[in-house]
Formats: sequence, C-alpha cells, structure tokens
Amino acid sequence: MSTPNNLIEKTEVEGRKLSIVEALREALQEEMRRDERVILLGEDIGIKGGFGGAFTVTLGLSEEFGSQRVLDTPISEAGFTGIAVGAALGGLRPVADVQYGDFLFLAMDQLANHAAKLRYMSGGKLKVPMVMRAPVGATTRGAQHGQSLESHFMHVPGLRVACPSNPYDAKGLLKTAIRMNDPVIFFEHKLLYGSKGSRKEAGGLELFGTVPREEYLLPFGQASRVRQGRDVTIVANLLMVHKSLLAAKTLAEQSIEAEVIDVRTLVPFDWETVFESVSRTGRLIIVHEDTLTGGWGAEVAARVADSCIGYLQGPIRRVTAPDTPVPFAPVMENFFVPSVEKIVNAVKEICQ
Amino acid sequence: MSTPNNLIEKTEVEGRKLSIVEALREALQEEMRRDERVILLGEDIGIKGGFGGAFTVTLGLSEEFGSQRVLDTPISEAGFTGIAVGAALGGLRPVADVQYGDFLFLAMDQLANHAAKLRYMSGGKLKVPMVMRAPVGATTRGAQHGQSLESHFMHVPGLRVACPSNPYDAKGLLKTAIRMNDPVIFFEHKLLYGSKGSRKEAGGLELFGTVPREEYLLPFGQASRVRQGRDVTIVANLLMVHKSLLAAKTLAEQSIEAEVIDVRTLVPFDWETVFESVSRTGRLIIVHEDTLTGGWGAEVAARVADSCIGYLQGPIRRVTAPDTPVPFAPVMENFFVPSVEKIVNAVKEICQ
Amino acid sequence: MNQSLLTRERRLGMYRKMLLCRMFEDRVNSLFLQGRMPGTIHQAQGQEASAVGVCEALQVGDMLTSTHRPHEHAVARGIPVKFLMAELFAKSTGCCHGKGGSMHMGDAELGMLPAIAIVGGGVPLAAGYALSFKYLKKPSVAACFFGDGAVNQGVFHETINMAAIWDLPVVFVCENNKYGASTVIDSVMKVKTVSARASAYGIPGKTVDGNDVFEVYRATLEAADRARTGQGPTLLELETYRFAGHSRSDPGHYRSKEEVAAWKKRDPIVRFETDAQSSGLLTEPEIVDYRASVEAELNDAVAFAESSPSPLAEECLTDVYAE
Amino acid sequence: MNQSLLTRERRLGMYRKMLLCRMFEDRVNSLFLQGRMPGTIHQAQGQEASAVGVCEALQVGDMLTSTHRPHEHAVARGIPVKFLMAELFAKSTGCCHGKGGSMHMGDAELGMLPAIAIVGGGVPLAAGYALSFKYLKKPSVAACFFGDGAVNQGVFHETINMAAIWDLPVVFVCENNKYGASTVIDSVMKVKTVSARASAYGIPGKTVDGNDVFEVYRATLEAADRARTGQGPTLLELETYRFAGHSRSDPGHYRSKEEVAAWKKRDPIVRFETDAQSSGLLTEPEIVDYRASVEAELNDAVAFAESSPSPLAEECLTDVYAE
Ligand SMILES: Cc1ncc(C[n+]2csc(CCOP(=O)(O)OP(=O)(O)O)c2C)c(N)n1
Ligand SMILES: Cc1ncc(C[n+]2csc(CCOP(=O)(O)OP(=O)(O)O)c2C)c(N)n1
Ligand SMILES: [Mg+2]
Ligand SMILES: [Mg+2]
Repeated sequence: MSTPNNLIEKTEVEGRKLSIVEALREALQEEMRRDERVILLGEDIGIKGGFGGAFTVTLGLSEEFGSQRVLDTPISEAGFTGIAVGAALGGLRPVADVQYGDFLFLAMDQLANHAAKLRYMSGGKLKVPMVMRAPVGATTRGAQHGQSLESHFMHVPGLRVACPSNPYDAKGLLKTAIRMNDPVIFFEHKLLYGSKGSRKEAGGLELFGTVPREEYLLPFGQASRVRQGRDVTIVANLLMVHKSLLAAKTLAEQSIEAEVIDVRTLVPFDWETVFESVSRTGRLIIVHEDTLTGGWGAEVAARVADSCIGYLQGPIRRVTAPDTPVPFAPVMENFFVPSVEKIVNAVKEICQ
Repeated sequence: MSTPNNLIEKTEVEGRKLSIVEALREALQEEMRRDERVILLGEDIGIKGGFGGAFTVTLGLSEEFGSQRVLDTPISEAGFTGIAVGAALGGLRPVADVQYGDFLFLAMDQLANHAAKLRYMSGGKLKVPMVMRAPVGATTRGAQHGQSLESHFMHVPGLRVACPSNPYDAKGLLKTAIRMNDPVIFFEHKLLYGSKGSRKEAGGLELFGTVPREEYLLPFGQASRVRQGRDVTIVANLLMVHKSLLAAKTLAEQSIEAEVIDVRTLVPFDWETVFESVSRTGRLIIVHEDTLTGGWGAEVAARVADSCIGYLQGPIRRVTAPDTPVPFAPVMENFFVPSVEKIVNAVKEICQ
Repeated sequence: MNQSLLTRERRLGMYRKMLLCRMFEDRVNSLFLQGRMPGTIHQAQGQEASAVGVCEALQVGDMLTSTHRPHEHAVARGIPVKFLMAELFAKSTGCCHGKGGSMHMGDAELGMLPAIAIVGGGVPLAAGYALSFKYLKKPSVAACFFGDGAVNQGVFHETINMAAIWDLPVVFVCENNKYGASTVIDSVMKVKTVSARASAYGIPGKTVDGNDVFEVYRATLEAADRARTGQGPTLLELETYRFAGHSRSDPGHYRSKEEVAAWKKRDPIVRFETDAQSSGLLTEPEIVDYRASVEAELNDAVAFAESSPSPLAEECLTDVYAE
Repeated sequence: MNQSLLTRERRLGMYRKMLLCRMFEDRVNSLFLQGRMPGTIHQAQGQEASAVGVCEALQVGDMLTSTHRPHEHAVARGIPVKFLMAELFAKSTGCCHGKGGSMHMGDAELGMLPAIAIVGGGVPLAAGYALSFKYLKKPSVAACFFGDGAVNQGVFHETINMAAIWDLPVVFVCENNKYGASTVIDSVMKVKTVSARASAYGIPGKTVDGNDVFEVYRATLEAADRARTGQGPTLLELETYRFAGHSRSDPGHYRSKEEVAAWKKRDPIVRFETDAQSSGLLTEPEIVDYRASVEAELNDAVAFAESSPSPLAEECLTDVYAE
C-alpha cells in the first residue's frame, strides 16, 4: 500500500515491515508488559501447540504471560464477554476476542445492553475498559463466517468502534483501545491480516506496512487521508481502503483525481475531515464491505446531506455489499464484495 | 389520530374503534382460526390468571386455542427463538415475542445468523415463516427496557421489518406477516398499545383507531401518506408518526404545509413514495425514536441523497433520540424522545 | 444455625435490616400508588431473610450483583436509603443520579453493582468481578443474586461453567420464589431444585430455607469461605416467596390464595420476632422502638429525596463515555 | 449389541456407508490439497461409526441437524455424494446450489438441514423441528449432532431444558471427540462426561463407545424410540476422535502422538472389518470390492461436480427472500 497513514504522520514513519497480525501482537505484548491489568480472553488463544486464536494474533503470548493472563475459554461467547465486562468493572483491562465477527451476535446482549450502558446507568460512576476484537470479511467460508458487522456497533451508544486498514494503524489504535476507559469493538479484516504459515489467507492485497520501532499511540476519531485528490472523495474502511486506492489509480489514468479517506474509527467518527474533503471535491462515494441498507455508509451520506448539501455537485453514492448474506461460491462472493471496478464505475457515474 | 391510513384506503375504512392491543389480538386470533399451523411462543403469554404477555396482547388466546398453541416458555430468549426458527422450517408458522424489544439482543444470533440466512444458505430450498414481535419505546423504565431497535434489523438481509403506528395498520400488517414465508420482526410501540386495566401505559397519544369488521390484509412495502403538504416531507414511524402530525398542525398555523409519511414497514421500504414526495417538497426531515447514528433515518437520507439530490432545496435533517442509552428520570427521558417542538424547529430551520 | 455464635448486636442488626427492607418496600409501594414515583417497581416483601442473610455474610470489598427486583438487596447491602429513595424519585442525588431508576439500583463504591434488569444478565458480571479479585489477589468474593427464572438463561449456564473451571470466588445465589413473573417454576424446569443443577458443573449446590435469616447467613458464609480460600463457586438456592405481585401492575391471580397465605405464615420478619421474643432477644416494646426508628429513617430518606433537585434535561447527554 | 438382530444386508450396508464417509473425506482432502476446492474444510475421519450408527437409526421423515463438521453426517444420511461434492466445488448442482459450502452442507428434503456452523446454533433448530413433529402429530424425530465444544454454549442449555419440559421428540447427540478446535474438553468442563449434564434437565443421558457402529445404532434407536413414543428427549454422548486436524490448516500439535496412535487403534472401520472377518460377515476380497465400488461412486461424484456449471455471479442476489 502506498500511503498507509495520515499524510502528516507518514513522512515520520520509519521502522520495520510488519503484517497486521504482527502489529496487533506487538500491541498486545507491549500493553501487557506495561500494565499488569491487561489480560486476554478467548477461544484457543493460548493453548500449547495451538493456533494463537483463529488468526495467530496471540501466538506466543501465553508463553510470555502465562495462562492467568491469556485465558482460554470454553465456547461461550456471551458468558466470556460478560465476564470480560465484569472484570473491567473490577479493575482489569480485558481484551477478549471472537474467532469470527459473526459470533458477536451471540454476545450482543452483553455488549449492547451491559458493556455499553453500565457507565450511563450508574450515573457516570462506572467505567468499562475492555476491548472486543473481531475478524470480519468474506473469505469463501459462507454465510456464517464472513459478515462485516461494524455498522451494528456504530449504532450502539456507549461503544467505541475501530476498523484499521494497515499495520501502523492497527497497532496504534489497539494500544489506544486498551488504554481507553470505554468498551471498544475492534474490527480486523481477515484478508489484511498477513498471517503466515498454515493460517495464511489467500486473496489479500498489500499485507505489510511500516511500523516504527518506538512506541506510539494513535488517537480515535482521526481519519486518515491516504490519497489527495480534487475531483471526488472516497470514504472507506478496512479492505475497502485498499480497493479504493486501486480504483483511484485507475481513475487517475482517466484524469479523475480521487481523494481517499480511511475512516480508521467509526466511533468517534472524524466528520470534519470528511466534510472538509467533500466541500472541496463536491462529490462523495462511500465504500464498505458491510451490506448496503443500514450500513455505516448511510450515516456518512446522511451527515453530508445535512452539513454539506450546498457543496454537493452530484448524488452521494455507496459501493457496498448487496443486501444478501455472504454466498459461498467464489464467483458469487466476488460479486458480493465491492470490486475495484465497481468503485471506478460509481465514481465515473457521479462525475459525469 | 386524524388520518391513520393510506389516503386511498382511508375513505373505505369503516368499523369499530380498537386499540393496537385489540387489533393485534384480533389479528392473532383470526390467523390462528384460519390456519392450524400458527402457534405462539413467549414468556407469560398464556398463563391462567396471568398477563397475556407483557402488554396483554395474547390475553384470552390460550383459553381459545389451548396450551399446545400458546406455548409459555422459560426465560430463554435465544432458545425459544431458535425453536421458533426450527418449527417454522418444520412447517409451522410461529409467532414468538419478547417482553421488551431490548431482549432481542439475546436472540440476535438466532435471528441474524439463522432465521435470516437459512433460506440463502440452502440455495433457496428452505423458508422460515415466523414472526418475532417486540415492544419498543421509552417509558421511564431505564436503559434496558426502552430501546427502539428497528434499525439493527433493517440492517440484516433476510429479515423483514414492520413498525405500525395505528390499529388498522397493526392488524393488517400482522396478518400479512403471519402469512409471509420470510422471518418478520414486528415492532410495536408501548405508548401506542392502548392497553387497558392494570397494564395501561401513561403518555400515549391517540390510542384508538378504526378497524374494519371485515377481514383485510395490508401489504408490506407500502408507506402511508398520513398528511399531504407541499413544503416539506416528514418521514416517521411508530410513535413519531403521531408527533409528526402534531408538529405538522403547528407548522400549518405558521403557513408551512408538511407532508407526513408513515413508513409502516422498513423492509421492504417504500422508496418511491418518499422519493415522489421529496421531489415535490424539496425538503426532508426524518423522525425516529431510535438513536441517531446508524439509525434507519440515515438510510432514508442516503437514498434520497443518491436518488433525489437534484430536487433538494435544503439539508436533510433527522430528529431522533440522541446517541445515548435511555435515561430513567422523566425529565431526561423527555429530552431523549424527540418532541413535537424539536420536529417543528427542525422543519423551520431547513425551510428558511 | 447456632445463633449464639453471633453477638446480640449482630442479631439485632440483622433484624433491623430486615425491618428496613420491608418498611422501605412498603413505603415505596404507597409512594408509588400515590403517583409520586415514575416508572415501574418490582417489590420483594417476603424476601428479607434472603437479602439480609446473604449481605450479612459479605465484607467490605466484596461485590454484590442484583436483578430487576433489587430494592431489598440494596438496603441490605447498606446503601443509605436516602440515596435509594432519591433514585426512585428520579433525583440527581440518587445512587445513579437519576439515570438508573428502580431496576438499576446500586452503587459499586458501596459494594453493589447497579442492578441488571435483563434476566440472567448480571450473572457473568459477578463472575467477571470474581475473576478480577482472583487475578488481583484480593481476598474478596462476588455474590450474585438472581431469580428462579434466570436459571434457564444460557448465560447462567455458560458463566457457572467458567466459574467452576477457573475456581472463581463467586457465590451464585438463586432466590427461588417459585415464580418468574406469572410462570411457576415447575412448568419451566423438570428437576425439583435449582441446586440440583450444580452437579452439571462439578460444584456444590445447596437448597436452604430462604426465610430463615440465620440459615441463609450460615450457608452464604460457608460458600463465601470456600470462594475466599480458592475452592471456587457454590450454587445456593434460597427458598422464599414474594408477597406482592411481580410488578406494580400485577394482582397475582396466577397464585392461589392458599399458597400466598401459607407463605405469609412463614413471613421471615414475623418469624424472627416470634423467635426473638421467646428466646428473650427482643421484647414487644423494643420491636415498637425498632419500627419507629426505621420509620424515622425512611421519613428522612423521603424528605431528602423530595427536596433534592431533579437532573437537568441535558444531563441525558452525559456519562455515555468516560473520555 | 447383538448384531444378529440386524440382517446381513443391513450390517453390510452400514459398513459400506462408513467406507463411503471415510473415502469421501479422504478424497475431499486430496482435492483440497490440490487447490481444487475453495474455502475451508473440517474433516471427520475417525468418526464414521458415530455418523452411520446414528443415521441408521433414523427414518424417512426424521430430520438431522449438523455442525461445521458435517460431511460424514451428510453422507451417512444418504444425500447422494455427487450433490455434496458439487457443493464443495461451489457448483450450482450442489446441495445448496453453491451458496452454502462445506460448513452448510445438507438438504432438508433429504432429511438433513443445511449444517449450522455457529457452534451450538443448530441445537434449538432441531428442537424446533421436534416441536413441529409433535404438534403436527407426525411420528418423526429430530436428531441433533453437536460437538463436545457446543455443550458450554448457552443455547444448548436453554434448548435441552425446553425439550425436556415439553417432551419433544429429539435426540441430542454429542460427538465427544475430546477437543473443540485445540481445546481439550477437561479444560473447559469439570464433570467427567457430557451425559452427566442430562440430570440437570431431568432427562436420560448416556455415554456410548462412539467408534462401535452397532453400539451407536442401538443407543440411538432406543433414544429415538423414546422420542417417538412421547417420552421426550435423550442426551447421547458418543466417545470418538477425529484423526485429522480441526480444519484444513491445523497440524494438531496440541495432541500427543501417543494419544492419536491409541485412537487410531480404535479406528471404527478397521474394527468393523476385523470383527466382520472373524465372524464371517466379510472376506478380504469382498473388502477390496467394497472399496472399489465406493471409489467408483466417488469418481462419478467428482466427475459430476467438475462438469457441473458454476452459478452466475448475479445469483448472489437471489434466494434472500421467499417472496
Ligand atoms: C431477558 C429477560 N427476559 C424477560 C424479562 C422480563 N421479566 C422481568 S422479571 C421476569 C421474571 C423473572 O423471574 P425471576 O428470575 O424468578 O425473578 P423474580 O421476579 O421472581 O424475582 C421477567 C420475565 C427480562 N427482564 N429479561
Ligand atoms: C459460536 C462459535 N464459536 C466459535 C466457533 C469457531 N469454531 C469452529 S469449530 C470450533 C470447535 C468446535 O468444537 P466441537 O464442538 O467439539 O466440534 P468438533 O470440531 O470437535 O467437531 C470452534 C471454536 C464457531 N464456529 N462458532
Ligand atoms: Mg422468581
Ligand atoms: Mg470436539
């Protein structure tokens, strides 16, 4: 990926090439070394001879931190999520994970009715400093292992939501998430992991990014303009940031200069960056792999249609998965996941 | 309420004044008489000397249909929802209910990962004809008993979503929902029930509406223009239809003629009616009690900003609950729930 | 249990707490009927021995979790009744600043998490606290109240299993009052006791007379001791009964008059008073004095609540995020 | 069990089905390694006696539900292997028209619901089918496969409880292969057997040698009979082992070589062949013939799948709603 980070930061970034998996693992490791209260909970995350979670993120951590801090749970998503909430209330900083984001629905009551609301219900006396990590994205595993669920959690007041697209952001945001005093749902895209070995996923794009050796944190609520352009604004997250950049390249060959904004976090959302960009370009495309109706792109469109209506020179269009479950057959899945071509076409349509 | 139904139908409506509770009960009763496969599942719905569900909708039905058809369940929302899904696959037409919509989060996996996807996963071989009823709305019961959750379900492909605002629609839509071969989430607003006796809720608006004696069905996907106007389009659902009508009355005194559209069903959504209206009025306000960010109003704004951008004469504004949990204290809850005044002000702002 | 193991003061303290629970509920009921309180209420008259017996076995630093029926738990845990009353009046001096209400009563700083009104939803929170205690090597336990209705919730099952495999310092306390709303327990469970389910998780389970405050105390103390000494969780079942309906609007027609009458005969407060009088712990005039003192405390609480300011409407917007 | 109660044909039929299961999995494995199949696979080599023993006890009209590891269940239930193979090849002739894939194999018209890949998620669906059978007075039962990992899911608990109180005609079949992914069962459950949990619901529970196809058949038949005659559900635990890793990418380093070797000695197919040869049911040349015939069936299935058309990309948009 050419410009993984906020333009301003980018020039400063020097370091090693890491995958997102490695970046996340480093974030966990650093925070666990720094703060004893950080513990991990999840299925198959710390087992000897095991996987390090479904996508190897926690590999090796139980060796360093022991099984009291890397807690292998039964397959009990609602229960261990609730236990994470209680442990956070009790002063720990749990980082839990589900093996596939689709399983968040099992823990929805604990996340939406408890984690998100306890601070409020208590009149501000409590805090719930926990992170729930969740891999999303379609990878030919069918309807129950491929959803992108971030929009649901953007719609639950009390939760924060992150969705990094590259190793630099992933590390910086996860470290911030762990130190936050609010519950964070942290989405990771399977095709961006860059997992190695037997857990490797095919089909990813540029999987390695530069991550500084020095410690750093990234704030929530700061989008990243990963490409500058004057003709159209493309807002995207996760894998779609990369597809949008590829689309922008193609468009540039046709003399359309697209600005690409990686939202990085959905809650809080960096509205200013989007508004500023749209007020310059006058045109907006939103791209996400989550399904169309009620997806987070609708919120972006709605905010722009409220705050920037006077600047708009064309319709706001969304390029997203259609309103269907995730199909298994690759030929259908490729149709389901927004393609570079679809992004290019959408831009060309609204630029006419 | 002055104009509860689609204008065309309205003139034809003759019948009795019923509350929504009575209308829903009639719908259940008629469908259960008509079709042996219709059964009910829920907590406290059929117990002798009991409540008839949390809001009396099923009162008396177990006497007529027996405990094999009105199944009182344990407090096991995920389990009985899944059993309803299985029973629907097995040829029955279950109507399940949760006592408060907030508890849908407990059954989210069964609804979103199973009910919504089984037809698709099977390549179209299966159907899941079930209804899940869910009361929504804030009624001074605090954060875990007052949410409006319809937007979450609008975002799950495979589900249908209804949200009637009056007895006529409630009955007609519930009968249609029961006969549908897709899973339907059926939202009812507590303050519109018009329950009598000890289960009465304070604070409702006009609670009775005319319901024909003759059988009728209402199709999904057909919004209702409950007030005609040339200056601005207000799109609302459930309780907010009534508040929007009151706002329209006030606005009319100030020479602003608002058109009010009751969406009736969110999936499928009657986009044409909204687009046609906005193309005439040039201005759009969306009103819902569900919270702002990621609420269904965002989808309406997004679709209009895509399809009707050329007609818009002002920003699209949403009047919704803020992004907070539901507070307990009435003074805060009144602030949380969109008021007539806030609707009036929003309209006036965008009409300037 | 052998009451003489407890000091006279301790026993009288338990008595006064039971009285405070009962009279708090009765006062709330009449305030509610007068329309002076918003929302709904779930009252616990009849369950005082359970609330007080459990809380008496807890220490400072322990954490209690509760349900939609939390008033007596909060009183028994020692949260000053004025803060509870103010919460019911939706005032900003309430224990949750008016944001919680009846179903979310509690104050974690005073040892009780704001109650959880999703049936079963508080169970994993208690286990999570217990995990934090164990991890931080605190000598504390979490005690988790829930009703007979909650034991058919999935998260109950998941949590007890995890508490068992991790030997968490938590006491699971089922207040079996025979009904979940209008649903009698026999119709939703085939086994005869809730405690029988403990064996599915390899932990001890015990059924206790929940209307005998000393029995409840003893059983809880034993379970809390097990927990504190690293021996893991216990499932306690306290057999009790609520005298009132399920919530303010419920006349309770699904229960027979005979059944209610039989349980009224086992009223934990009357029982205490009778026993205490015959054993010489209390005299009739002392009982009158106790009632007067509780009455006065409740008068103060109501006065405090009524004279407290309401929150501002805009406070709806605060306390969503910590930062 | 007394095998002589079964006809020779029946016993040989069970043998051939086990062979078909095993060789189907082996073939899929090699196709997968050749990169000819998309997605992931969870294979069940070693669990043939469980799949076949259970399905043999089912009748036309009964419904089977399955898990993320459904291949052998589908083969054993009698869904023609060509439709299964085509589904794995993502072809429109697949049992789910290419929309399901490995983890959602099945065909309700042929008695097996598309498999459910959310661990535990299929359990209430089976009970729901059972409810429909009971309600419609059909003489059918639902049989529900799930793994040892699923018994710590909340919905397992909720469903068994409801099936128990309503006497639903369902057989809950836990294939206890000792591991849920890399997690050994002893680390996530304190009780020694899964069947011990049945007592928490007041239903019978039974642990059976899951690698003995006749034992499995007998136990399932008994449970199915109970269900069919209105006596309610049973929890069966079949002790077995998967020879392969959890999924295609798992080398299984969390299991000792000794453990794997010990279980390989209990290979249900080798065991059947050995017994059958000593009892005179089968001869060595017959075994060779059986294998050849299964091989041919699989060749046909692969040919069918490979020559079948792919779905169109736009078919992504169909089958979301029934109307
Ligand atoms: C998950 C959930 N389902 C349903 C309800 C509605 N409800 C509130 S209390 C109650 C009965 C609870 O019974 P039990 O657990 O025995 O407690 P009790 O009321 O007897 O104290 C029900 C069904 C709820 N609050 N949460
Ligand atoms: C709810 C849920 N959590 C986690 C997973 C990921 N996962 C798939 S299979 C599996 C292990 C299942 O073990 P078990 O139930 O014993 O079945 P087995 O694989 O042994 O056949 C896990 C954790 C899942 N599919 N669903
Ligand atoms: Mg109860
Ligand atoms: Mg297993």
